Amino acid sequence: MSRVGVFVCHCGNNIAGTLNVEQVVRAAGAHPEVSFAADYRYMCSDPGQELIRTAIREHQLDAVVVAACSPAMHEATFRKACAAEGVNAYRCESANIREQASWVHQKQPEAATDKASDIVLSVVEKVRRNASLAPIRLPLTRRSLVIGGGISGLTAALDLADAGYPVILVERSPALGGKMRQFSRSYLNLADGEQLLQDRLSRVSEHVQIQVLTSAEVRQLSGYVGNFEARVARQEPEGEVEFTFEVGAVIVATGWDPYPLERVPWLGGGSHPDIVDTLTFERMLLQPEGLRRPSDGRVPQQVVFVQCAGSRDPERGVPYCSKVCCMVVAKQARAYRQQVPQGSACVFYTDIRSGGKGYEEYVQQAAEQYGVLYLRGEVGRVEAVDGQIRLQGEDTLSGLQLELTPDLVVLATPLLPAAGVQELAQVLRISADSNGFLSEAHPKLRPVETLTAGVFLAGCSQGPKDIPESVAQGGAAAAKVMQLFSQEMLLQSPTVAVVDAEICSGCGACIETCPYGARSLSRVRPVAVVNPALCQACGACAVICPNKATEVVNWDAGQILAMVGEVS
Amino acid sequence: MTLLEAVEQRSHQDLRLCFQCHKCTAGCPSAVDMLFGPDRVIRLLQLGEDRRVLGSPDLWLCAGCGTCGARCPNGIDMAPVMESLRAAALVSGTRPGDPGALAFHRLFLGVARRLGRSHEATLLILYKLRSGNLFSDLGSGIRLVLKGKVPLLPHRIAGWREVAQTIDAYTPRAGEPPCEESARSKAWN
Amino acid sequence: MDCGGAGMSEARPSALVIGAGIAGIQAALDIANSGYRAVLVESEPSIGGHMAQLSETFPTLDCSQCILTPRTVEVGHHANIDLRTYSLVEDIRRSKDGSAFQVRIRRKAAYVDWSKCTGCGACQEKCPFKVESDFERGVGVRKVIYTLSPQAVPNKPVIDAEHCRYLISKHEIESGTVAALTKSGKPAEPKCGACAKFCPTEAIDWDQKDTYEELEVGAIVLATGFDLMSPAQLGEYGGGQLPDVVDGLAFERLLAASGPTAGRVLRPSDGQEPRNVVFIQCCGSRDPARGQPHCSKICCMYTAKQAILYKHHVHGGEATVFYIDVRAAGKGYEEFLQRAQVQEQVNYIRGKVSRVYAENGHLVVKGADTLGHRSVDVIADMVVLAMAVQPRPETRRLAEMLDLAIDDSGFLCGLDEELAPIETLQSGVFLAGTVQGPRDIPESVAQGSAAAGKVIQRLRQQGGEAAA
Amino acid sequence: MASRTYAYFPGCTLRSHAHEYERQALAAGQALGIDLVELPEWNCCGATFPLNAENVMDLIAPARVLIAGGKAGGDLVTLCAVCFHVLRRTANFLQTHPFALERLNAFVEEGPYDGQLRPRHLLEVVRDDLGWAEIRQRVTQPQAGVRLAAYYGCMLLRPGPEIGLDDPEQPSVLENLIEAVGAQATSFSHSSECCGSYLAATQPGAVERASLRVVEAARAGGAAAVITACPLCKYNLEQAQREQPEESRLPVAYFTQLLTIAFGVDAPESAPWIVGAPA
Repeated sequence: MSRVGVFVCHCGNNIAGTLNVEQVVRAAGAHPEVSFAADYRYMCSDPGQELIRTAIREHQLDAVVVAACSPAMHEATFRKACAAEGVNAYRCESANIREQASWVHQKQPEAATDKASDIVLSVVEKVRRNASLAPIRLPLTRRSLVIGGGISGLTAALDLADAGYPVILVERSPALGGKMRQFSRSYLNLADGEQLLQDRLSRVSEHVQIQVLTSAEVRQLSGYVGNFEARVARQEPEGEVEFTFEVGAVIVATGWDPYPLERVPWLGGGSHPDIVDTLTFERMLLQPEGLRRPSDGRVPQQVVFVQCAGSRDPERGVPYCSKVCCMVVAKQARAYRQQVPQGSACVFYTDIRSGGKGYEEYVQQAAEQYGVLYLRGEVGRVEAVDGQIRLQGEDTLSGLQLELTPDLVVLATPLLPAAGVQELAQVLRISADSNGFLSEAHPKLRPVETLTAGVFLAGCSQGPKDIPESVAQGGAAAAKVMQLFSQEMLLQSPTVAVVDAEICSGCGACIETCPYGARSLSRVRPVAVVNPALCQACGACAVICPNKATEVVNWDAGQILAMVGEVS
Repeated sequence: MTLLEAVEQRSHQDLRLCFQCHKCTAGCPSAVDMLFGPDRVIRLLQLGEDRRVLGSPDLWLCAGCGTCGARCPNGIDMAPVMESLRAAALVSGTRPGDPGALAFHRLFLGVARRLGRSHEATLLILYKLRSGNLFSDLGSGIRLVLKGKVPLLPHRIAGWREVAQTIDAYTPRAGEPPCEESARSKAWN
Repeated sequence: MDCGGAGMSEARPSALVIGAGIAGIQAALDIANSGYRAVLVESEPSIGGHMAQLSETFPTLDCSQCILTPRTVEVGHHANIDLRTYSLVEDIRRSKDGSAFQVRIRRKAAYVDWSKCTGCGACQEKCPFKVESDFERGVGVRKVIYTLSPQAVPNKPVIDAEHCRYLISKHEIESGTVAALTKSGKPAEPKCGACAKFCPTEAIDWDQKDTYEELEVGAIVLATGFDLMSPAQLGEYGGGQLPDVVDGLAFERLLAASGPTAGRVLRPSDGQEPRNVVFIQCCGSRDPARGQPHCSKICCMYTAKQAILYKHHVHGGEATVFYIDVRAAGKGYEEFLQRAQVQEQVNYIRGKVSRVYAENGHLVVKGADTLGHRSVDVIADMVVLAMAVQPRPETRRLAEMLDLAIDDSGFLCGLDEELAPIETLQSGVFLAGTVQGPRDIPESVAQGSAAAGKVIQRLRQQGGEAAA
Repeated sequence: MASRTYAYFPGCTLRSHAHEYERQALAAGQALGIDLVELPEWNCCGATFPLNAENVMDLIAPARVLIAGGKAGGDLVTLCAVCFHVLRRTANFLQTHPFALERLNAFVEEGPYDGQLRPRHLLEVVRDDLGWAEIRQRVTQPQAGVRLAAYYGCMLLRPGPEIGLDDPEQPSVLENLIEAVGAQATSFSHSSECCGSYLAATQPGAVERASLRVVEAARAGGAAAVITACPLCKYNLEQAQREQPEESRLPVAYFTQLLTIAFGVDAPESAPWIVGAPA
């Protein structure tokens, strides 16, 4: 006989606004093994937790069900509260009556109440059969792998190395520095990208804790958080050489690649040498002899910049905003006016997105002090006719139709995810969004984590970003790794699959079916064994096993049948 | 010097700061009667469409109430801008968007001549001409002035000789480009 | 990652985190989870910052409280975090060798003994006086003894001395403004005291004074966040005069399930559901003449979100947004904006509003459409002003104390705003979140973590081993 | 009651169209112990502030008034909102542009002008030197139940930082004055919208539309009359209504009339808001 406590949360109006909380409490209280049932406005609040703890003491509870939100939210909160009163954390379960009852059945309060009662009672049936468990403790390797040697990867590597943790820095191209290396200058710093990176580059190359592999790619990643094994292939004159590293964490900072000019044909991309993208224009601004246009080496007297050249264009280009172009163009137009004071620069834009520190002021200066003319409107067409560029556009603010014959057109084309990042994502078992950028664990609160423990993101691999954001993300990813490495042992949930070696026939069906590679045949005898660090408790093995030799701890068949029995 | 630059210099307003938010036009009491509205006047100046600006009735519709300047996020007051544009329209000989306004100004000039240059009113009248504004307490137009019903002249006044002598030098002449007009000006410290 | 922290030791190296909004919380948690001690100071009675006021978050429309409370609860129970709420950093001095900081913290008198208080809430229930709540941005009230929200961490109330009947009359008697003896000759007693009468643990402490604490830390994270500019500064929109003209945070409270209207959008003047809401962007932002020169960065997205949520709350309601440029730069943001404009049919009008005034029980919004080249007068039931994000007043004081650079708007400057945005001119002092400039939640969180990384680096270099 | 003495600049309009304004102001001033001493020698203020001032000629008319005011000593007070606007802006300009002041002084005979005068409007004197409590004390005929619209127009308010008479977006001085004499200030959305100003001469149509919007907004607020401090505003608002039958026009009165009637100087039946107001 267990002594179960049931605690029903109102979640303000989220739950109590739809269903009858008292009725759920009464239904739970009627269960013979429920010794105590109560409700409260916010169970996750301090008084809510205190209510649980007091009830455990006063009613000698040995298991707890909190009927509230999804366990993804507050399971940890309630388990900690229980553990503080001596109830094993794994004898505390969340019954999700918010997402699964009140929110989805707002129009049927009575049915929602019945459903919530069923959910609570089925979880009571489960929890009274839950075993008391202790977390699995795993060792870890305090070395990390940083993929990508651009500004965010360099920052992450240096932060980790400065904290005393060794780093393997892998860069696909022959040199470190990433895209920033090609910049003529940044928004606020006058020096070119090469100079701006100099300090970081020399520190990385000299740092005793950093091993750099350029012209190298990550081919395979096996293992799990704290205990990965990475295979890295490096191109050398003699051919490909493969290295294997044991690392505890991975930071993906693969950055971005430019959009091919040929993919914006309506803007003349690829049709004329004087129609270039912003990255090319960066290099042109750095020419030692001064700015010259590619076709004939003359100094361009009229330069037209076209923003959103493929961005914010789901039909012809990409649906997303590339974020950096407004500032890149403002910077380039200013630089052009500085180099060619008699020349004219105009910018076609849809919205000027100068959201960043000092950015608004920077763009206003471009218009005011540098005389850059901003035209709000889309460019209909850019084409080369008899070697002359013709541009048709509109200034929607004045209603004027404009036909220009510029010397040079600079297209602010979209930022694309780095080539090959999809394949890398598969290797790392992380996901990417429909645009090919890597997915973070939560868009608000876990921006540099992925859903794969031990793998982190930084910079443009996750989406277009400017330099300060990329730097901050590099630092944040490094901090996450430091946090991981500061643990003496890794603690892992013990609710994983186990094998009853007496029954297992070693058929291997579960090994085939396990999506996490967590199962293998024992080297000692022909039975399946589970690597608990990899097991995600999905239960696929339990379903496939012909002998019912495998089960997930605290999710065994008896428990599930009891839960179903309670509901039906 | 472009018209934009000339106007900026004369009015001490930085028109290149305008990002076309339209707040001026949204609050302008005369905008309903205007062809463009203050924001597009700036836009057209930015784009070098000088003739369209100088020929528009908008210049003559600005009452100088300062609502735009009070609310503009970039601190641009259109009242002095419109005043510079009126002066520019007059001296450039552009056909004003409101011919009645020009006639009114000419008529006043005639009044001034008739009254005699040394007369104190000359200063006042020329002054009004230059500003392009008229004090309409004169009743519904010039008729009252001509009938002499409204005393334009102040009471008990001392000599204005030194004033009268200098008037000529500062009277705008038709056909003179506005930029030269302002080149003659001196920036106040 | 579960870090079953050991007991606290004073000798363990520690860091000071000033400001317990999401950036400060993230920094403190990352420091604490790496085994170092974090002293988290917050001037409000409880933690969470502005995120605790939000209804839902863009672009996923996650409930803000729901994703925030796991963090606040973790902070409240973390063995490595010393929480100092209702407290201010009074002074910071660097030690002679430069490696550490001497910090003086003042805890404001709360008139409640938190060690006795169980957070039962009886005092708040019994307190007979209500005042306008800053947390509810003027669209809701609170009692004079209050917590910011039912999920507050810590969930201990404070007494607002300025409005407390008992404290006011106690002060009057003590200062002699009121006779010490009553007409019947008895000593005069302060009035009310309902909270003390009903407190089951006798936690009300009328004689509580501000208390001071000195401590030494090895690093400092500044995360003092932002304020919204007051709508009263924009007289042309009737800010501060017209009750149905509110700022963005006030509208968040009206949308929030935990807000004063329990998530129903009701206009403040008469409690009616507004059928037509106008949102005005760049209120005080991008306005060097009368507001702030900078772009506040977050308004475009939260306005799109608020317009969507409003349309979800009020079926058939009309939402109109006046904007200059829509700045939807961030992952999934452009798509979210498209959703607002196309699927949710929010009217976007490019042009700024000149004036808002009341007429016949409605609000007249005098706007303009720069694309259609016409003036637009919208008759609205409610107007929401996206007021400028600006630094909090204490930021300047801290900057002076620590000799840090500030920009024209009053935000703190990074060592290099592009390449070293987290570090400052002072070694051991780091920035996180909106103290440096307007930014959204994921950016603030990333900065909080990055600042924590710098702190951990520094504490490790100083040779302090983290607790296991 | 202690008497206060101020130098007083009437301006042309008060000697033509708006002599009633002057009479009321002097009478109310007497009742309040305000002695307005007319400048011995004065000329027109120039009637517009030159927005593109390029030489001292443009400023000479108002500058002469300032010089005369300086000689008279003490504060210089005006009534006409236009004169006030021109004089205060000229004074500001000369104060902040020493070079212009120098040139001006080299030019005029009766100078020099020290650039320090700050011309004031009578409303400021009433509000700042006397205060509303004193006004309330003087009231013998409280205007209880009378609903009045406070109308500022442009000249008294804008440009806000230069004029500095009141908050340019949410002014209160006229409302306070209305309340001080016991009347009620109505909610008036157009209290600081422009009436069309001196465009009356060249753009009568535009002015009429602008002025009618102001009148209609005052009517919508339930006002029995519009209270103003500007002869030009009064003229425009009245002109705009001239086609309407006399009994349905909304009267426009100077704030000084409110004082003379409330103080019992003028007969109550002379008040346009009682005579002309709808019941």
